[in-house]
This record gives sequence, structure tokens and C-alpha cells, in this order.
Amino acid sequence: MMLTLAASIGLLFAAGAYMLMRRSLVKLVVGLVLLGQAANLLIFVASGPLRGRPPLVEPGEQVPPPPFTDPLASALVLTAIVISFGIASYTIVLIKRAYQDIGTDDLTQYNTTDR
Amino acid sequence: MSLGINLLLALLWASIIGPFSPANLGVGFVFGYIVLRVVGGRGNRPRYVRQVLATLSLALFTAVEIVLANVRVAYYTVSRLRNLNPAVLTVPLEDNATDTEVTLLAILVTLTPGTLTLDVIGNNEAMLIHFMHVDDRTEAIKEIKDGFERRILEVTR
Amino acid sequence: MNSVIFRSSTIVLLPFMLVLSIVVLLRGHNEPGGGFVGGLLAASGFALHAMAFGHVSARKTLRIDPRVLIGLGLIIATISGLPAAFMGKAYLKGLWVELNAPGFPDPLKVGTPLAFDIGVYLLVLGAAFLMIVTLEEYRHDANTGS
Amino acid sequence: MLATLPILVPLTASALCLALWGRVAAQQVVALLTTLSMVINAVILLNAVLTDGLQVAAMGGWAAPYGITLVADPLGAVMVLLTAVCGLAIAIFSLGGVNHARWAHGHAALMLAMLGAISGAFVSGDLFNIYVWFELMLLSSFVLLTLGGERAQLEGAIKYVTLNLLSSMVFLSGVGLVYASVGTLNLADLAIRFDQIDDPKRATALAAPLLVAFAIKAAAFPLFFWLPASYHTPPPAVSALFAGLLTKVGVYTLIRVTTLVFDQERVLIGDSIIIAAGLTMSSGVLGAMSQNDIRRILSFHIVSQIGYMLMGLGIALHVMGDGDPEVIPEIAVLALAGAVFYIVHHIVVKTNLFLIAGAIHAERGTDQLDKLGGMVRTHPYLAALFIFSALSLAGIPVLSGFWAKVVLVRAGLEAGTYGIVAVSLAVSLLTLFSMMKIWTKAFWGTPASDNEPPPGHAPGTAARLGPIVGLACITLGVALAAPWIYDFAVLTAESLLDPTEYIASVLPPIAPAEAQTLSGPTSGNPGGAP
Amino acid sequence: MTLFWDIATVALVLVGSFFATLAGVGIIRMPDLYMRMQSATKAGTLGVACLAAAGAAHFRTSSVLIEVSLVILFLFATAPVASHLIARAAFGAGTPLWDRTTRDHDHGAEPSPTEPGE
Amino acid sequence: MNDAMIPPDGDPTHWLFLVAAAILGLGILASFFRLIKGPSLADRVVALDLIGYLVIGVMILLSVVTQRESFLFVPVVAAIILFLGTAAFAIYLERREHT
Amino acid sequence: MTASALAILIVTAGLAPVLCRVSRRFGSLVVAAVPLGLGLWFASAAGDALTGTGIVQTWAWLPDLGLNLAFKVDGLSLTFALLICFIGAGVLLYTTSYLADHPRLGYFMSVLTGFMAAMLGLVLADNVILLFVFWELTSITSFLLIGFDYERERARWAATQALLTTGLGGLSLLAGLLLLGIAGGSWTISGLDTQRVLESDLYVAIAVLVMLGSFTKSAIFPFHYWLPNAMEAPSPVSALLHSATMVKAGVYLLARLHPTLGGVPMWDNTLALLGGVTMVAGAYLALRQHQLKKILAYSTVSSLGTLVMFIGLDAAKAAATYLLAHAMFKGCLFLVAGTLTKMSGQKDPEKLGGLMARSPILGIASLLAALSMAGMFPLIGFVSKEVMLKAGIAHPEYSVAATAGITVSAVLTVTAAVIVGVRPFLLRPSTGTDVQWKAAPGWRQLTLPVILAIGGVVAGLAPAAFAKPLITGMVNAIDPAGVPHEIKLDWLKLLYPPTLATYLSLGALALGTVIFLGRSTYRTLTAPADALNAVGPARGYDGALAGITTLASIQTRIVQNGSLQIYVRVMLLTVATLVGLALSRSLDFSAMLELARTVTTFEIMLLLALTAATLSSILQKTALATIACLSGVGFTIAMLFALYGAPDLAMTQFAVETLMLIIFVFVIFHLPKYRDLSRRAFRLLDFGLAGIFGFTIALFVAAVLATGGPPSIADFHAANSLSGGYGRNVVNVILVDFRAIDTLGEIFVIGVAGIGVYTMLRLRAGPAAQASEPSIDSSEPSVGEGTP
Ligand code: NA
Ligand code: NA
Repeated sequence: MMLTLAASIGLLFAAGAYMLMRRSLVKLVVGLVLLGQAANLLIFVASGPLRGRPPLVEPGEQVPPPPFTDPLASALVLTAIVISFGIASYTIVLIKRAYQDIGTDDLTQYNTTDR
Repeated sequence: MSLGINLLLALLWASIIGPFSPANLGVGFVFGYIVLRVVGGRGNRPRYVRQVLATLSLALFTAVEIVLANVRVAYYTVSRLRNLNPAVLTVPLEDNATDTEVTLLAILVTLTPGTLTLDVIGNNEAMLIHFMHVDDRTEAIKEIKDGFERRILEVTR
Repeated sequence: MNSVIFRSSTIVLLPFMLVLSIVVLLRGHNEPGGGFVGGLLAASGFALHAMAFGHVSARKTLRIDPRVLIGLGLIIATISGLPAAFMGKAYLKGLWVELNAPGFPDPLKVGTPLAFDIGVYLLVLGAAFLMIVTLEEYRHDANTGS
Repeated sequence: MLATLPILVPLTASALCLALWGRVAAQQVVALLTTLSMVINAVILLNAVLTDGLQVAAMGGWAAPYGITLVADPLGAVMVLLTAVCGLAIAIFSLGGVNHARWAHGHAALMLAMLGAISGAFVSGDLFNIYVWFELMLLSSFVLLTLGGERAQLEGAIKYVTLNLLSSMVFLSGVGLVYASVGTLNLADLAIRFDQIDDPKRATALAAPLLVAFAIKAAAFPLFFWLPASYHTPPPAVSALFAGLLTKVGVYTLIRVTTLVFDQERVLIGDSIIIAAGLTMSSGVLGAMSQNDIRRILSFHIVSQIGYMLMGLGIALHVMGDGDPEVIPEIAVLALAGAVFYIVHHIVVKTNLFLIAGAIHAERGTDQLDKLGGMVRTHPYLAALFIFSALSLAGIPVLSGFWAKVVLVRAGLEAGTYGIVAVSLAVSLLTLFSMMKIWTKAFWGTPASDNEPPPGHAPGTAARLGPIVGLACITLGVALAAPWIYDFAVLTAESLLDPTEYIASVLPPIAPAEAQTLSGPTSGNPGGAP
Repeated sequence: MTLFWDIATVALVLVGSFFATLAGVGIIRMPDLYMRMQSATKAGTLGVACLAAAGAAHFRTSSVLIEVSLVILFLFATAPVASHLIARAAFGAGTPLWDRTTRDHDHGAEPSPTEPGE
Repeated sequence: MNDAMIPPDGDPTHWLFLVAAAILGLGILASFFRLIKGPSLADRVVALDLIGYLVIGVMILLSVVTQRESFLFVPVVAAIILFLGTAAFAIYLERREHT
Repeated sequence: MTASALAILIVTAGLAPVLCRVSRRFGSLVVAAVPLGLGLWFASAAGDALTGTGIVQTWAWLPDLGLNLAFKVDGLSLTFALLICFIGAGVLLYTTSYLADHPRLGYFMSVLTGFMAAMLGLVLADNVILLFVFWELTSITSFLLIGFDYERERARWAATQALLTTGLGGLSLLAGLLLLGIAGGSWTISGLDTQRVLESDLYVAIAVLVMLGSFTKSAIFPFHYWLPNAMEAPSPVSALLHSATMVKAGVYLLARLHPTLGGVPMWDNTLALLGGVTMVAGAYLALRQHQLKKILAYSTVSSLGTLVMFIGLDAAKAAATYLLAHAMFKGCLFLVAGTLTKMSGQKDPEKLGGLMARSPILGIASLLAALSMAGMFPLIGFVSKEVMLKAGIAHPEYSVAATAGITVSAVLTVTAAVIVGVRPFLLRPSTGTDVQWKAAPGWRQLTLPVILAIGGVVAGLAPAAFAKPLITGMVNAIDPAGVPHEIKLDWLKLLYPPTLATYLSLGALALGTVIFLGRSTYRTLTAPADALNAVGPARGYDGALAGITTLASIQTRIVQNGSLQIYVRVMLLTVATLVGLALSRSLDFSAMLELARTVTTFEIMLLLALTAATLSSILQKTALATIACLSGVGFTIAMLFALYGAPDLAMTQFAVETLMLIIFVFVIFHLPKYRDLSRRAFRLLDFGLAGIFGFTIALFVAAVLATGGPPSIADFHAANSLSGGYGRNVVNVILVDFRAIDTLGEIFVIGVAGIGVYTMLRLRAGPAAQASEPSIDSSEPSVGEGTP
């Protein structure tokens, strides 16, 4: 059932990777954000979520009615989303500073620290 | 206004947090009050009880207007484009219109289909509105003024 | 942003968002929500305020220095696990008390995980607010400075 | 609880430093006291591990594998100790080596958060939890790297950030795939469940993303680009912190998962690691040879020396996989012990060399070898400290690096992996060459400029030299206590190669059965199969 | 009575979906930004409001009622403001009007014949 | 639909969900068309806004068909937060004029 | 006594700078006295050392690793120990005068003493690893000594060259010794199982590696080039390191291991051949030099070759005798040369002359040493030359070649000896003018040369005094298999009745003198051969170093090329390849196709939406549009989360997406134009690469989904959420209770991100930025300077 979702994940990864290989600084961040989304989605989809079955305990019950979407996977994704958010925000500001101070967004010009 | 918001906040709180009990409502009120104190009293002082009716009238009018107008826009959407006559018109506002009134009017104008507030001109003197379809300019302006503006003023003044 | 309409609605929306954020925080343990979304929601409220009235006003409205708020949130979250540790249990083990508050039909369960979530809330509020206000301030300075 | 402190203490202190925003003196005191207490904690922890066995702490009181378990085994505990020692040294060095503005902008909080995250990665017994610590470590390092934001820092940071984030994504994806496949995250539980995977090839496939991600973190060939591009750009104290610890976290996790979890196709994994090790060490040292800047040279050497650690691991895995799975061959123990010894030695020495580079920079205002010279006359003590550390790094007897090298080479020879031994010896010669290049150009020769500042008059000299002397003493201690450290390394290697005790300590013996009874409702099939 | 609510639910869902789709049609079909905005925002909000109302009709508990009211309230309070903000900015920036649009005064910037760069 | 699609195939709400979701889905696709095509940034913002609303609609629909009250809270938060993004874009558009 | 002697020397080395600081004059004398005492100590123990298996002492150090502090004093090590201690003491004494005014006298004394300690340890060690430890230490200390005049470029270069060359050998030696231990079943040299070593598969490797180590250390062809260059060192260093001791470490090792590794043609022949080549080449090259120390250096190279050759020829007696003789005359001559250069400022022996009058004691010592070197009876040099020639003539296989080689080198050595040791004192300087002469050398500079010269005389006239026991001891150590050797060293008996060896020896003396007299002709005749230098091993060293350096910069330029794009490409390719390869081995396509059979319309719509969003975000031409499309991706994913039972995720995704959008939009003013910079070819390349990467991961996900797995631990969380965590939202209970420590780490990430953004914008380098930047609280300074 999830083959389409697997394909979507592949697409997101590919898109992220593609953007990561551009010469433009902004595209780099776009690539990172896309890769983050892709990884989050991967964890979620790989865990085999079920449509409309959240892991919530209904009032009067003691456990969520089975079957339900893997709550641990959701928790992992939530943590990962938050972390991606923090890192992406930082990265966005980083490229802004880099562009301002270095004066170009062409990554081929970012080659002074290696040699 | 503040009190109204406060009550609404209490309601919001009580409804969502759990059972609809007085204690819960009370806690909600206190929270709402604190929040309002924290974010500062920019709104006007609570003044009106008598406008409740006017408010209801405005709400009802808006609801009807929204539904009717939506049907109208639905028609515009699927009709032939060349039958449409869009327009950008300046609608003068009542003197000394307050920010709240202007905001409310703008929201309602925008909310109802076929009209869209583009800008407020000068110091709340007039409003620039985009119409999807206008047969008669003056009629259209009059509709706004008689429909929403009047009813809003009834609520606020 | 110098729009009467935007500013007026912001005045109304901010308290709503803040209350909503606390609601999200508190009911998070039982329903979708939690400290993180709550904190983001609160920060969004202040972000809205900053957009409408500028960063100076937003900072005044929050009152607490966001950097301190970050530290505070982190300390609360970190410390919330300590009581259990001092009682010889595992760090971060949840401790719960049942409060029979008047007017509430069911006893309220209050526990250290809630404190933890509050820490999360405060931290997220502080951090997100700090980001947005700093950016806005920087943009403002850059525009006026040059 | 003892295993919790390495995380808890620095993180709480980090939060405290944030709450004390703007009070630099208070933050400095907090940083010093915290790192000091981290050292004490770590010593107690290591002692407890050695005397009482593994220290296990179930976070939140939730038993493994359901909650997150922190486990301090010999390797984890010694890594924590090294982290604390480096932390203390760098905290002191920072007093004289990091300017007031950086202190005022969160240097202490960031440094402590990073130390906490590194310690967390070392004691965590949960795959996803390790990811979280990795990210905290990474982000703290990003911020420390760019604090102050000069052009070089920003440029280096862009590469560092991009490539490390790429590895994080691969790591995260790997975690997701592993979890989806075996339904657990606890390392000990993963070890059990991986043994139950019937197809070894599948197990290896699941291991691949994680191993590649850790290889990026460890800066293995050809995934090390981020390191030489950035490590020389931040303030020396920060460089030193990175240099000593960050890549070692990658190596640590590689060791951890390959010994504990991914034990199905060990020859394949081991050989791959050996190949990567050879390429890493040679590529790194060649990189160092082409540089003319002290910290760049040292940065490339990090890469090169990662190769030695990988060499030990690879040989151990190769030997383990080659023989009877029930018996742990002595050669494997020897090889892994070599890797452990190398890590212990490397962290101390590398940190110190970067601190010395920082001291040189502070005294002379440059890292460029061409602009340096004659420091053996102007700064004889610094020179002595440098050559001592440099020779230790190059593996000159009887200094610390020598023992690690001998153990590794001997293991390689006994295992019959002559190729990697040859490479490692050649690389060690080139390492010596490039260390002596620094020595001959910066310390020998004549000062390049006439108007150099008088020696020892740069402010904060005492704060800078103190930790350098301290770390040099530890290096000397490692060398002199080589028998003891070797025994410890062997003990560590044995505990790694026979994870029975680890698994038993983490998972109560009844745990698997309990999992079935407790599970009650069944969630969606994690595999999602119809 | 349940039947009534079920029918109401179904009807509201269908109506809501209809309006939502209408918004989609409008956003594709309308000739200029302002008209696209009009059909999108309004039909969109109304569609969502109808769906929310369907939820209220379906569950009929006080908390759902409040939640639904909040959705609708927030939608109706924020969507117009958002539209206004976009329209104002776009108009100020000279985003062109459809050539059939009539104007009584020229306020702000004259809409330029070409699309502004982004 | 082999997975735990709730309600099951026989249930009339199943079809309701399918039909309504399909309709909303078309709306979303249409909005994506505008999001991609533009031409102006404002167009894209409007399209994004609409996507947000339609996603909220799907969520409400889902809570109805899955009988989960608790889902309804998500749209409440989403509705108010969506506004922020649009406002931010508007501010950008506006500031672009003034800078 | 072994370990104590070492410890005393090491402590002395450590204290030397202090002692010299306390009192330059007497402190340094104390330092010099220490090895003298040790030498006497060793001499007193000679009886024990030379009988039976010698003195054996062992302390456990790292037994598991095979490293014990095992020492053994037998004839070979005793001889070396005595040479080290006595010559060392004399050299230190010489140094106190030679460097009397040098500011770094203490440092020099310290390193020199340290070197002596390393050398002593090397010859005493009976454990292969311990031996290697000291071996490397001699390399390092000699590096420091050669580079003592570090301000001279040439000295630094020579030091590095010596270090690299001996370091190369050292590392192969390490491998060789470890293999030897493995093959021989013991880490103790005296415990090595010769039979096992000889039969081992590893024998060839061991032999080659040990030879490589020894040859580099002892400057055997083709590694002889570093030794003459090392003459950059002060003369005491040359005397100690380059004549008496360090360079002989290689010879020592070959001799030490000869009982274990020798007797195999490969070993013996290689030693004989390369030793012989070195012997002749060194002697030849010595006469091509124009500086005192260079001549001596090449002559030393020749001597080392001689020693190695004799070990290879299994002629332990010849090797032992020459070793002792050479240590004495060459040590003396180096010190004489040092004194001459220091006092006259002149390095060229041809420009010196008539110095006998200026310093008769020095002159006599020099003459005696030179005559010994030349092989004049009754000095020890004569004895050794006789013994050598006899051994060469008597060799069963290489009699002719060996004898010829020895004779040729003997002739040339005579010439060199006369040039260096005789000419400056007895002849007139070639310039005709008087030589400058600062002052007469003091007793400290004279003591050792005189003692060494006298030693040569005593050893020749009365071999029983010390020469014979030592040589016998050495021979016993080198060739223990043979019956106890009868060593005859009486010079008179060697001279009469004359044998072929006697004739050759005397002929060499005569011919050497003739060449000295016609040395300008000789030099002219041999000049064309200098062309060989261009292809010599010294060039090999330079070429290898340049080659490695070039290789280093080329590989670094390729690997660490500075282009982030290329890094990313390589990384993506690596990840995709490795993961893809690992995955491809266990792919089950049929199970995956099962997944495809149940695709629903709704999922297709989701896929379409996600595809649209994803493609749109990479195809947009402006940054803002891209950001809008990114949000579209985010919203679609949020919807997916909501649909698939994760409302918390949906909510969080919505909130995060929006906040990121705001941050993006706030930053966008300062972002560059959104440009398409890559060329079309690269876009296609990247498109393919990205496609492979994405496809790999999609395949992986599908494979995992198709395979399924055991029940997840999440079932426990769901079952215990309410009862144990008091919460109905299992996800939230996991976040704040079951896995709260994850969340703790996560919020620290957010906190650090907040601080990061703040500092990134607030803390800027450079005063210009500082001025234009008002701050939230203006008390915080900007970074004034750059990196501190
Ligand atoms: Na296992
Ligand atoms: Na790292």
C-alpha cells in the first residue's frame, strides 16, 4: 500500500540532493530543508502508519483501540522535526551572514579555507 | 472589548481544557485576565452591553451575506469571464471612524465574496475596495455603506 | 507593518493565541498538542505582534528577556527530572500527585512531566521569539543604518 | 544515576549560563566548576565501571528497551572521562584564549551544551538518543564555529554545516529504517533482534546507512571534506574542542554498533573499514603535507589518525568474522585494544596540539609557518611542550602514540593484514615529517618579522599555558602508565567483543518475554506488510 | 433525529467540498490576482467552515462545538486580514489589474503593465 | 484500501470520505498549479494560503469520518497559524517596495 | 646495573640544563663525569659480561604486549656500552669547551646525554620492542643534534633528511622486529627460536625489513647520502654520533641478529654486496670532498660498509676488530677536525698547514689516529686491516671480489687519512699564507683525542690490555655457533712472516701515499664520475620527497578541492553506492510488487500533490516562490501526518513550517538573487546523481515495508501510556516521559539554535560592523579583533 509513499520519499530525497548540489547558496538551504523533510517522512512511512488510527487513549479506555499508528515513530519524527527546525533556522541565518560578509552566493567562490 | 475578549478566552479555555464547569471557567477567566494583563491593554475599555443585539444582528447579516455572496461568486467563477466587470472603487468612510471600526469593516468586506479591501486611505477617511463584478458603481458603494458600515457603527457606537 | 487592519486584528489575536498555546500545552498530555506546539504557538503570537508593531514593542510585550527565558525553560525541564532522582528513583521518572481541586469533578493529576513540558514551552517560546526578534531588529537596523 | 551525571551536569550548567546571560564572570566560574566536577564525576564513574561493572541508568525509570537507557561501559566511561578532561582544559584555556565578546555571547553555554551532548553520545544506549546528542553536538559546534563570524569561519561553516547535516539525514534515515525493520531502538535490544534477522545480507543492508553516516562523522575517506575545510577557522579553543572530541564520537559509534549490533557479516564490514582506514590515513597525511598553516596541518592529521582507529576496528572485525563466532580471538582483542589506546592517546594529544597552536597564534598572531620562526629561542617552554606533543602524536617511543601504534601494528601483522600495516607505517613516517615541518619552520629558524611582540607578553599566557602543561602531563602519564592503559584497553576491547555482559546489564533477562505479555494491543505492523 | 444530523453532515461535507473545489477552479481560472484572491479566499474559507460545521453536526458535543466555532472564528478573523494584506501589498507594488477592471481614482502606485520581478 | 481504513468499505461514510477527499484533493492540485505557475509572488502566496485551508478541510473531514473528536483541535491551531505565514509574505511584498 | 645506568643517564640528561645554568663551567663538567663513571662501572662488570651468556636482567613492563625491560650485556653490547660511555664522556668534556660560550650549552649537553642514553639502551636491550624504542630515540635525539644550529637552513634540512631516512628505516624495522617476534615465538632477542624464524614464511619479509632499518641507520648504500649532510652538526656530535656510535647502531643490529637471521644466502649476500659497494663508494667519494668533516663522513660511510660486508661474509672477527679500531681513530679525527675548524675558521684541509707548532699535542694525537686509520703498524688500524684482508682472502666464495674491494678502499682510506690527519699539521697551507689560529685548544678539547690516539697505540701494541677481550666477546656474540675463537692480534706476527694480506696492506699504504702526493691529478682524473651524483641516491631522496610533496598537493587539490558542490557530489555518490550495494544483495522485488498491487486513488493523489510540491520547489526561478513551494511541501506532509494517525505531527509540522517561513521571509531581504549558476551539463549530471540517490532510498523504504518485522516496542508505550504515564496521548507521553531525555536533548538543540541565530546576527567581526549595529542591550561588545 505504501509504495507510492516510498516513491514520494525518494523524490523528496532526490530533490533535496539536487538542490544541495547547486552553486547557489540559497538553493543549498532549500536542499537541506527538503532533505530534512524527506528523512522525517521516511521514519514515519517506514514505520507503517495507519490511516485514521492515532495512538490516543479514548476516554474510558485504558489503551488505544488497536490497530494504531506507531506512536514511537511519531514521537521520533516529532523530535526530528523540531531538531530540523532549529538547525534549519540557524542555517538560514548562516547563509545570510555568509552572503553578506563574503559578498557572493556562488559556492564556487567559497574555496579559500581548504587550501 | 477587553472584557469580551476575556470572556471569550475563558470560554475557549474551559471548553478545551476539560469539563465545562464553573471552576474551569473561572480558571480560564483568570488565565485570560493574566494574558491580557501581560500583553497590555491596547484595546478599548469594556463599555457596552446594549450592543449585544446589534452584534447579533451584524453576525446574522454577515452570515447571510457570506452565503449569498458565495453563491454569487460561485456563479462568477464558472460563468464566462467577459460577462464580469471588475472595479476598484473608493468607498468613503464615516467621519472619525475608529481603527476597530475600520478593521471590522475591512474584514467583513473582504470576507464577503465579490469584494476585497485593498487599502485604507488617509487617516481612516476612505477605503479602496476591489469588486469582482460591478453593474453600477454608486450602487455598489451604497451597498457597502448601508450594509456593513451602518451595522458596525450600531455595534460600536 | 503599517496597516490599521492588521494591527487591530493583531491586538485581538495575540491573547487568543497565547491562551490557545497554554491550552495546547496543558491538554497535550491527553490530546494532540504539548509543550512544543504550545511554545511555537505562543512564539507565533509574538511574531505576529512583532510584524505588526515592530520588535521593540514585541520585546516590551514579552517583558522577559528571551535569552533568560531559554535558560529558564531549560533549567525547568532539566530540574523536573531531579525530584525523582533525589528520591532514589531514576532521573526523569514521572512523579504524580492527585489534586482534588474544588469544582473539578475528577481529581487533577499533576506531575513532573507537566513541569517538563512547561520547560519545553518556555524554551521554545524563548528561542523562537529570540530568533524572530533578532532578525526583525537586524533588518530594522540594516535598513535604518544604511 | 551515575551514568546520568555526565549529561546532566553540563547541560544544567549550560542552561544556567544562559539564564546568567550577560554575566561573563559568573559564566566563567560556572564553566570552570562544571568541567571540574565533570572530571570528578567521570573518574568516579570509570572507577565504578571498573569495580562494580557496567553502570546502567534507566531514564524515567522505564526499563530497557522501552525507555532510554544510559549505559557506561569501559569504553563509554573512558570517553566520558576524556571529554571531561578536554572540557576542563579548554575551559581554562578559554579564559585566556577566547575574547570577552565571545564569552558574552554564550561561549560557556555552548561549550557546556556541546560537552553534555558528547558525553550523552558516549553513554547513551539508544540509537535515536544518540542521534539527538549528535544533533545537539553538531548545532553547538556550528554556533561555536561561527561565533564572531569572520569570512573564513563562515565559509568553513557553510561546508561543515552542509556536509554534517547530510550525514545527519543519512543517520536519521538509517535509524528510521532500522526501527521499522526490527521495532526497537535500544542498542542491546537491537543486538538481540539483529541476531534474529535470518538473512545476514539484510542485516548488512540495514547497517549500511548508519555505518556511512558514522563514517562521515568520523571523517573517514572519502567523507572527510568538512573537517579540513573548517577546523582551522574558529578560535583555537574551539578548534581544540572539535579536534579532540567530535570525530571521536563518530569513531565511538562505529565501534559501538559494529561490535554490539551489526555482527552478521563481520569480514565484509571489517574489510571495508580496513580499506577506508588505509585511504583515510594516507589521504589525511598527504593533505597535511600540502599545508602551510599549523592548524590546517593538524586538522588533516585528525583525518589521518582516524584511519588508525578504524584500522584497529577493521582488523578486529575481520578477525572476529573469520573465526569461530563463539571464541573471541586474542588478535581481535589486541586490534581493538589498539584502537582504544589510540583514541585515548589521540584525544589528549590532539587537543593539546591545537591548544599549543592557539598559544602560538596568541603569541605571534599567525598560524602560517612561513611567518613563524625561531620560537624555540623566544618561547622555549612552548617549544618543549610542542615537540613533546608532536612526537607523541607521531608515535615516537616511549610517548603515548607509540604504544597505540605498536599494538595496532602488531595486531595487523598477527592478523596477516600486511597492506594496512604497511600503509600505517608509511603514514606514520609522513606524520613525523609533517610534525617536524612545523617544528623546523615555526620553532627553529629565525623569526620572520623583526617587530614581533616580546615573548610571554600576550595577555592570558598563564591561562593558556596551564592547560597545555596539564594535558602534556596527562600525555606523559599515558605514556608512563602504558601497561595500565593497555590492560584497560584490553579489558575494554574484551567487553566490546563479547557484549553478553552489556546486553545482560541493560536488558533484564526476562525482558523479551515481558515484552510480549505487556504489549497487549498490537500497533500497526511496523513493517506494514499486508 | 440522528438521521437528520447525518444528512446535515453529509450535506455540509458535500457543500464544503464543493466550495473548496470552486476555490480551486477560481484560482486557476480568474484573470488577475485580485479576482483569484477573491474566489480563493472566500470559497476556501466558506468551504472549510462548512466542513467544520459538518464536524459539529456530526459529533454534537459542547467541546466540538466550541472547537468548530473557534476554527470558523479564526478563519473568518484571519483570512480576510491575510487577503487584505496580500492585496494591499500587491496593489501597492503595482500588480496589474485585469484590463477590464474599472477604477474611479488612482491611488497608490499605477499598476505597471509588466509583472514585477519577485 | 487494505489497511485499517476507517470506516470500512461497506460504510456509507467511506464513500463520503472518498468523494469529499477527492474533491478537496482536486482543489489542492489546482492550487499547486497556481503555486507553481505564479506569475506573481502574490499569486503563489494566495495559492499557498488556499492549500493550507484545504489541508485544514481534509483534517476536519478526517475527524468526521474517523469519529475522532480530538482531531478537530489540529485545525484550530492550523487555522490561526496559517495566517502568520501569509502575513509574513505580505510584509515581504510590502517591504520590498520600501527597501 | 643496566637499568640503573640508563636511568642515571636519563636523569642526567634531564638535569643537564639545570646544572649548566647553575654553573656553566662546573655543571657541565659534572654532566660529563656521569658517563665516565658509568663507563668504569661497565668496565668493572666486564668479567661477568664476557663469560657465559653475559649479564641478563629483566623487569616486567607490558608482558601482554611482549614488552619487558629485558637487558643483556654480552661482549657485543659491552663493547658498545664502553665506547658510548667513554667516548661520550670525552665528547661531553670536549663540548664544555667547544661550546663554552654558547647560550644553549645546557640544552646541547642534555640532548647529547639523552642520545647517549638511547644508544646505551639500544645496545643493552634484549627485547625487540625495547630495542626499537631506543632505536627511535636515537633518531629523534640525533635530529635535534644535527639541527642544533637551527637558524641555518642547511642544518634544518640535514636534520630532517637524517630523521626521515632513519625514520623510514625505523618503521620498517618496527614491522620487521614485530614479525621477528611473531615468527620467532619470543619477544626476547636471546629467546628467539632461530629454527622457527628460518623456516617461517615471513623470513624474507623480516630480513628485508631489518636490513632496511639497519641500512638507513648505518648509511649503507643506497641510504648513505644523509650522513655527510649530517655534518652540519657541531663537531662533538659528529664525533659521537657519526663515527663511534649511532651510525653503528645498524651494524650493531645486523650483528646482533646475525645469529638468528644469518646463514641464509639472501641475508649474507645482500649484506656483503651492499656493504662492499658502500665500502668502495664511500672511500672514493671521500676523496671528492674538500671539507675536513665531509671527508671524514664519507670515510665513515666506507667503514660502515666494511663492517656490514664482513658481517655478511660471516667474518665476525674482522668486523669486530675494525669496529673497535674505527671507533678510536675516527672519533679522534672528528674532534681534531672540529678543533681545527673552530680555531682556524677553515674547513678545507688544503688551506691548513704547519699547525704542529701551534698545538703539538693535538698534532700528535691527530697523527697517531690518522696513521691508525691508514693502517700503519703497530697501531690497531694495521691489525684490523690485516685481519680484514685475511678474512677477505680466506672467504670461500667471494675471495677475489672481497679482497679487491678491501684493497681499493684501503688505498683510498690511506689518502684520506693523510689529507685529514697529517696534512694540516706537517705540510704548509696551499694558500701559502699563515693560518689564522685563535688560541691553543685547552685540556678539555685535547683529552679525548689524546686518549683515543693512545688507545689505538695500546690496542695495537698490547692487544690483551682491552682490545682482545672485547673483540673476542663481540665475536662470541656475533657468531656463537662456531667454536670459541682463537683471536690473534699480535701485530708482529701479522707482519712477519708476510702473507698476501701483508703485501696488500703495505702496498695500500704506499699507493695511498702516492695518490696523496698526486691528489690534484687524481681529482682531475676522477672528476667526470661526479656526473653520477645526478642519478645518485641523494637525488633519490630529494626526488622521493619532492614526489611525495607533489603527490600530496595534487591529491589534496583533487580531494580537498574547496568546492562544496564536489564534496556533496562525492558524498552523495558514496552514500548511494555503499547503501545501494548493501541493499542490492537482499532485494526482494516480488514483495515490493505486492505493495504496488494495493495502491489506492487517494494515495495517488497524495503522491501527485507531494510530487507537485517537490518539483515546484526545485524548479522555481525565485527564492520566494521556492520558499512558498517549500511550505507547500510542508503542508502536504502535514496533511499526510494527519491522515495517517499522527495529529501531533500535523500540528507541529504546521507550526514549524510557518515559523520557518517567517524566518525565511525575514532573512530574504538580505539574501542574494536566486540564480541558476550551474552549467547545463552539471545540471544533468546532478539530476542523474540525485535520481540515483533518491531511487536508492525509495528502494530501501520499499524493501523495509515489504519485509516487515517483529512487533515494535511502541506497543509497550501504548499499553502503559495511561496507566504508567497518566496521559492519553501516547505520543506526548513518550515525549515527556518514556523518552524524556530525547526531548531534553531536543530542547537544548532549539535553545542553542536560538542563541546561534542571535549571536550570528549580533556578534560581528570588524569595527565597521560594530559601529553600524545598535544592540538590544548595548553593553555587549562586538568582536573587536578577529580570532584571538
Ligand atoms: Na548481535
Ligand atoms: Na564532527
